[in-house]
Amino acid sequence: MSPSPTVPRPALRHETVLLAVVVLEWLCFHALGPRFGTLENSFDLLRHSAEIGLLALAMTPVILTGGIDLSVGSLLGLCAVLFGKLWRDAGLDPAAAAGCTLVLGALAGGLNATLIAGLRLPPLIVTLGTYSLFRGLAEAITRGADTFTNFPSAFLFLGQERWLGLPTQAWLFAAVAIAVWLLVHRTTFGRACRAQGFAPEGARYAGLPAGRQLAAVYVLSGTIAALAAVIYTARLGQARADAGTGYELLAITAVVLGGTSIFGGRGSVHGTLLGVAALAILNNGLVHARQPREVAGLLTGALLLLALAAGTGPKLWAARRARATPPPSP
Amino acid sequence: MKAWPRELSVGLALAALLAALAAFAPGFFAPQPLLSLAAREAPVLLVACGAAMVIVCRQIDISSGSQFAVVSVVAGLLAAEGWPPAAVATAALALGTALGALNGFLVAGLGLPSIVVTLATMVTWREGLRWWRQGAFVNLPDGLQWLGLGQTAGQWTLLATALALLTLLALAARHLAAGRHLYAVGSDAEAARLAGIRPGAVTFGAFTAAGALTALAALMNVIQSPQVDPKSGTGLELKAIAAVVVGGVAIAGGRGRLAGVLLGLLLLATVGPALTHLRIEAHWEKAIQGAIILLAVAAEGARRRPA
Amino acid sequence: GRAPEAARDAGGGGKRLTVALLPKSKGNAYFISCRAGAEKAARALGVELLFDGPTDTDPAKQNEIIENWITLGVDVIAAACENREGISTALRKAQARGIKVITYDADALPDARAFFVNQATPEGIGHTLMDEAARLTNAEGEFAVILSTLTASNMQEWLKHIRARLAEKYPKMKLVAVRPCDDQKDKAQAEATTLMSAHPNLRLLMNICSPAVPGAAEAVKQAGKAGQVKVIGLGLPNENRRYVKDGVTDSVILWKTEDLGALTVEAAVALARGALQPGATTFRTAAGASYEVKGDQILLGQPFIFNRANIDQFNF
Amino acid sequence: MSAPLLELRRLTKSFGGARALRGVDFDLRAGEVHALLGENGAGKSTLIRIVTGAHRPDGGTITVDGRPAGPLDPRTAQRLGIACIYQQPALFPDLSIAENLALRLETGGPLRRLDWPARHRRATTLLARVGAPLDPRREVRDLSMPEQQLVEIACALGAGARIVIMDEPTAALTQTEQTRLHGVVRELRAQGTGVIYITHRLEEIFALADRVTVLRDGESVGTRPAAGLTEPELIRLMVGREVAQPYPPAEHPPGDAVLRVRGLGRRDAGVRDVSFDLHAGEILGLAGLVGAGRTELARILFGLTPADAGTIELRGRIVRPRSPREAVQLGFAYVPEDRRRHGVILDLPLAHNASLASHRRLFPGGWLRPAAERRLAEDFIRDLGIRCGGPFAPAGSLSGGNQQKVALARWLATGPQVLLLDEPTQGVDIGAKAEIHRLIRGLAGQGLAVLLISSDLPEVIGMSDRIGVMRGGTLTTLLPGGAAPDAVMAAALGRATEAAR
Ligand SMILES: Nc1ncnc2c1ncn2[C@@H]1O[C@H](COP(=O)(O)OP(=O)(O)OP(=O)(O)O)[C@@H](O)[C@H]1O
Ligand SMILES: Nc1ncnc2c1ncn2[C@@H]1O[C@H](COP(=O)(O)OP(=O)(O)OP(=O)(O)O)[C@@H](O)[C@H]1O
Ligand SMILES: [Mg+2]
Ligand SMILES: [Mg+2]
Repeated sequence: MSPSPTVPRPALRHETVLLAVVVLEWLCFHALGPRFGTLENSFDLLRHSAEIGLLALAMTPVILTGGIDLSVGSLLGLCAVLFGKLWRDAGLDPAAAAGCTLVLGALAGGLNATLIAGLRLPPLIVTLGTYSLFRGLAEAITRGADTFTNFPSAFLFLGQERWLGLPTQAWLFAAVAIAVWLLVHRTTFGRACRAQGFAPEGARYAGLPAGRQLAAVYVLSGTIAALAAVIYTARLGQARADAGTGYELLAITAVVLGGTSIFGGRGSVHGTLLGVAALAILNNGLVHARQPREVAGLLTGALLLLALAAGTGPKLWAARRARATPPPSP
Repeated sequence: MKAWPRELSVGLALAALLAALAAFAPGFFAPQPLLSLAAREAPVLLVACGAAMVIVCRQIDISSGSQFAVVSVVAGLLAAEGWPPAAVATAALALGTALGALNGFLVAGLGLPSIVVTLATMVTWREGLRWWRQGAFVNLPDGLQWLGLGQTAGQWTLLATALALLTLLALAARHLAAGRHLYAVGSDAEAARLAGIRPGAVTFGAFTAAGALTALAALMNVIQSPQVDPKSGTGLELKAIAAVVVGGVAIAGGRGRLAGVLLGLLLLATVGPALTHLRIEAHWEKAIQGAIILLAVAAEGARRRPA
Repeated sequence: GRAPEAARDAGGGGKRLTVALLPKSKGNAYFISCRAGAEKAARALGVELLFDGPTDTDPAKQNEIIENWITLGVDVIAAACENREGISTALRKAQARGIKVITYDADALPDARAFFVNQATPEGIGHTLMDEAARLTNAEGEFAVILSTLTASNMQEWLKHIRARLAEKYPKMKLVAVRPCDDQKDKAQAEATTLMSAHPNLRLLMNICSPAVPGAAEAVKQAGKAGQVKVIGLGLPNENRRYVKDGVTDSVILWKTEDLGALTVEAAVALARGALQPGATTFRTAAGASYEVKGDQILLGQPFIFNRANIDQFNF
Repeated sequence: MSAPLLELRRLTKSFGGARALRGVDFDLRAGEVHALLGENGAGKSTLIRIVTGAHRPDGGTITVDGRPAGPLDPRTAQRLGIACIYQQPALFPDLSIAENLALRLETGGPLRRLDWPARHRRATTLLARVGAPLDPRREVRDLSMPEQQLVEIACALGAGARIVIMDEPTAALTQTEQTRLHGVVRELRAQGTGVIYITHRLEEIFALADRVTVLRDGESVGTRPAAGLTEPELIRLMVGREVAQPYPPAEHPPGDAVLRVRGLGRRDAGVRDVSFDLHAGEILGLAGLVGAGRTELARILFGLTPADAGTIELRGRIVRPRSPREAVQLGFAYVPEDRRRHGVILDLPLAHNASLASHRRLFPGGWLRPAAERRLAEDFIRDLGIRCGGPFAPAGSLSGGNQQKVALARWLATGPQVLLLDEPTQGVDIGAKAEIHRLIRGLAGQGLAVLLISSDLPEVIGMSDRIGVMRGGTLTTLLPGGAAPDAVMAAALGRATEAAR
């Protein structure tokens, strides 16, 4: 899958473990909920995971560079509101408004990029600041109260209907997923992201355009968050300042569940996609199994630990065994 | 001065905020409300100290808010069962320590990444609590509030306890071998191992201590009111981590001071009330808070000489 | 007879119905109390009750759950809508699949449901709160509002009516601040403390989300301003009992939440079994209680005002 | 004779499938310097890391003072009086020098109180003993590679250990520090300490060692007394064959000036007023003491710390590289001296490391071409004799010398105009060194201009067409190639000599 193994994993590859988990989940819920395996439900799954999935995709290159973007959820809210404003108050048609929103999302990502790549401030603090700032701007623009609704059905098609048999947004999601996968796994850009994540100084000494690279990653993240905002608006048929609250954490959860190292360098886009799938199936399947929502939270925690432990466990066990061999004594 | 870079810019931001308050809303400095606010932030300071220890050792703990809620509710239920305060406190501290130790075991013992472990324990405790309690408040028996000390004395006690602990921890971080081991492990775990330090033990210790501090913080919060809200502590981990990183502790470990954490928390805890005092409408608040965080760190970034 | 689809296909002829009840968020005492009533009613009626919702208020999550229920094939959905327009899309889809839909607590768009179980109109709540505030302050002086979050739609709705009533009837009163408490009692307490010190002439704190009422009361008590700063709000008796008795909190306004839950389930089942038809003017529950139906709204009755005199009669 | 201080029997160790040690015997007596030699990847560092408890052996026995030592871990090893200077400094970058020393030297429970003034005093004393006039308050992250090396040496001295292990302590040191270190080692020997000394500079062995053990492919080829060994003999033991004359001669006379540097300086890096010309096909050696500013000069040229004075003229055009990326685009290449932090990315596979600086050339349009990358890596593995587990082994799993070859390979792949080499052969074994020398000479023959910074005096003298000597941040003297070592040393120390004029 990935072009070449970054590091040979002694035990099972994390993605393999995760794939098994996803299949297992599917079988489990299929047994528990008669309607779980229906096509219709699969479409629901796709539709519901598009936004978080997009944010997780955007987050993957960011984390690969050793950074983090806590502002994506807030930016989704801000972009949803801006989209609403552009459409309703500035009178743009939805397509033009969506285009402008993407540009604004890129600009917002650019703010992160400037502070992180330009001033070399730690991503965690910067995006903690913009996490608050973007949500705050969304609230300030709407005074907290304004809601944008009554979008034309041509626009709602994007979020609620099907195109060529699949939910419309699934096509967009797939396109972004493929693009990000190619970017991360098949281009020098992705390679440079990893280099940067492993050793920022080392990447600079190698003459890589480290600053521009870092900036690009955050701008990309902003743009994808804006796209997620447009899809979110189309799915719900409304835009409000609280859109996407807490989504950054869900996206990060999917990414780390997908095996990307929070310290940078290690990870894969298909891992992230599997992480998104594992969480989405869990959330959806539990409704079909008629379990309360809290159980989804509990199981998410368990899943995180199990998936990771399954990767590390055998390695650890081997290490234990090695230590247990008789000590070198005469 | 090179020795206090980030702390200095945060200190300046705080000073500017306080100056604005002195000029436009001197009412902010009225002693009683200020004491109440300070007492409410005292538990946060302890959680932030724990977060700082964990971060200095190049790990992260985002489960502290959930731990806080679990300990609060359990302490409340025990007190409602009629346990004496000392027993409640002991049990709560033991529980918090155990929760921290569990994180520590998963991170140091099994070698799992701390962000994943604490993300998992965060959702597990939070959702487990919701499942178990279904959001019901716990009503505490009379006499537990302020431990019977009376309000003002109680608030001063809390504040003094938090500051004393901060001072002790800051001194320990500088003058005890164990404190320096935290920095050593955070700076380079392999070098630490070669120097005869056990990185696993140190990491485990940091998480355990953070758990104990969170439990103490939860207790300090519980005795401030006659009811326990099972939602308490929501978002606390983010506030604590924000205070720590704004206060100049490097997220990559090995660097930073608790004095900076205090400054960071003071800045973050002052902004909200300050905006109310300055009559700024609530829907501007998050934007302004974000801008202040960004300014405080950007000032530092712009000043720093390029490496 | 566990399969809900069979139940619906059979037209509800004695099979076990599945009613899905959607709160705005779980772990909120208000909805927990609704659920208690709903469960009693469901047991009495012999239907299966699914109670699920987002852990924290999140309109997108509500839609997801409804869509999952559609696929799952429940018979009736009863939703408390965090977001009127957003959720209506999903509810219409449910209706299109033959699932009956009613709303309770907070309505969706009228075409997205058959009935709305109305515990009190936003207007009624806004006016009752404002009138009560005016009564306590002799209709003059400053007051402040603490709400859950700025973006919650019911908060904004109520606030709108509070403001309208204020402008219309009480010129000498002034709303000086609106602060969110994120549905946390501790945060509400801190906000109330700050509000009192920032606005020394504050006469009253109006708390329109349930955790804020005890939070504000505790703050007033600690500031030693009991009686001087009045506390009112929307809340539950048990959480406020001690402050009401101490005279810190003056009045807490609420409907009987258990009844709301029960009535919702009763109406849902009646709708599914065809006992409740559009155009009805009264609705008689299986237990024998009778409620007024006005257009497509089933009215629970007037909100209650809990105060020192009557609070001991209630336990929820 | 009493029992040896340290005795290793049949030590084995493998990493994954790769066998690093295959049953090595070794012993160390009190009061001797025992040199451990071998090619890159022969297993020297692995052996000593077992002795210090950093690695656990797969098999074999360790005896200290005639008593079997159980499984060693770093703490036990310390208690047994074993101290070590690792090949790759095991320091804490965020902590001060004083604290780095203290953490390695102090013993006691975690709850003891620290005596900071005493820590500083001790650090000052130790640093003075190794001749490193550093402020103990400085953070290690700000130190240059050789300075870190000196701190490591101070660590090993301060431990008062009975067994001191030095893994290539002089790799980044110049003659002066080397001489001083030798003094210290002799002092230790006189006190009855046993010293294990690893180096690739053969002249050190004849100056210092009492006995020599040679490892080849994880096996001991034998232990000999140093006296009576000759250099060719030693090389044959290590490499198993003759190594050709180490310094290849220039084939063509240098061409036109490619690089003209005038009055170049940067105040906060301590470099000032450096002027020189570098010609096509020329190798200009740079000699100097630690801290003379050679590395800083290279960093300026490579855009890592842009100059604040003077000009750089590249092929007649004034250039001002402000970042390595710009410098690379202009045609500079820089092999840095700190290979672990800057030279290679330890977590990336060898092949990715090798291609990292030539993305534009190798991967037109930005699309990776795994086949081309693999070919590049395989070529270098063959040409430089890199011992590794294949082109996709992580660079961090290679031995120190092999990592250095990867760092070099990365820049050789870029096809630069000006090649800046900072200690290019540090830690590289004698056979590979000759190969690298031949390569550098070959590149110069193709018209490349090479600036060769090296602390290995014979190397500078042997390889360079001209030799520049830096002192106090500026280029003080230019000597012809093949100048006498004494003349270079004198210029570096600032003593006037006849030869310099
Ligand atoms: N952590 C590791 N993982 C995998 N292989 C390793 C590791 N450490 C060392 N090796 C392998 O073990 C062998 C011996 O390495 P070692 O570092 O002992 O060589 P060395 O003799 O010190 O070489 P040099 O002179 O280059 O320092 C090498 O082939 C190396 O690739
Ligand atoms: N004036 C100065 N101010 C600040 N730092 C300085 C100054 N002079 C030198 N240094 C620092 O001293 C260290 C040694 O300098 P540098 O590495 O350039 O010497 P060098 O000649 O390359 O030494 P070596 O021969 O070991 O390579 C560097 O870290 C450099 O930043
Ligand atoms: Mg070695
Ligand atoms: Mg140098």
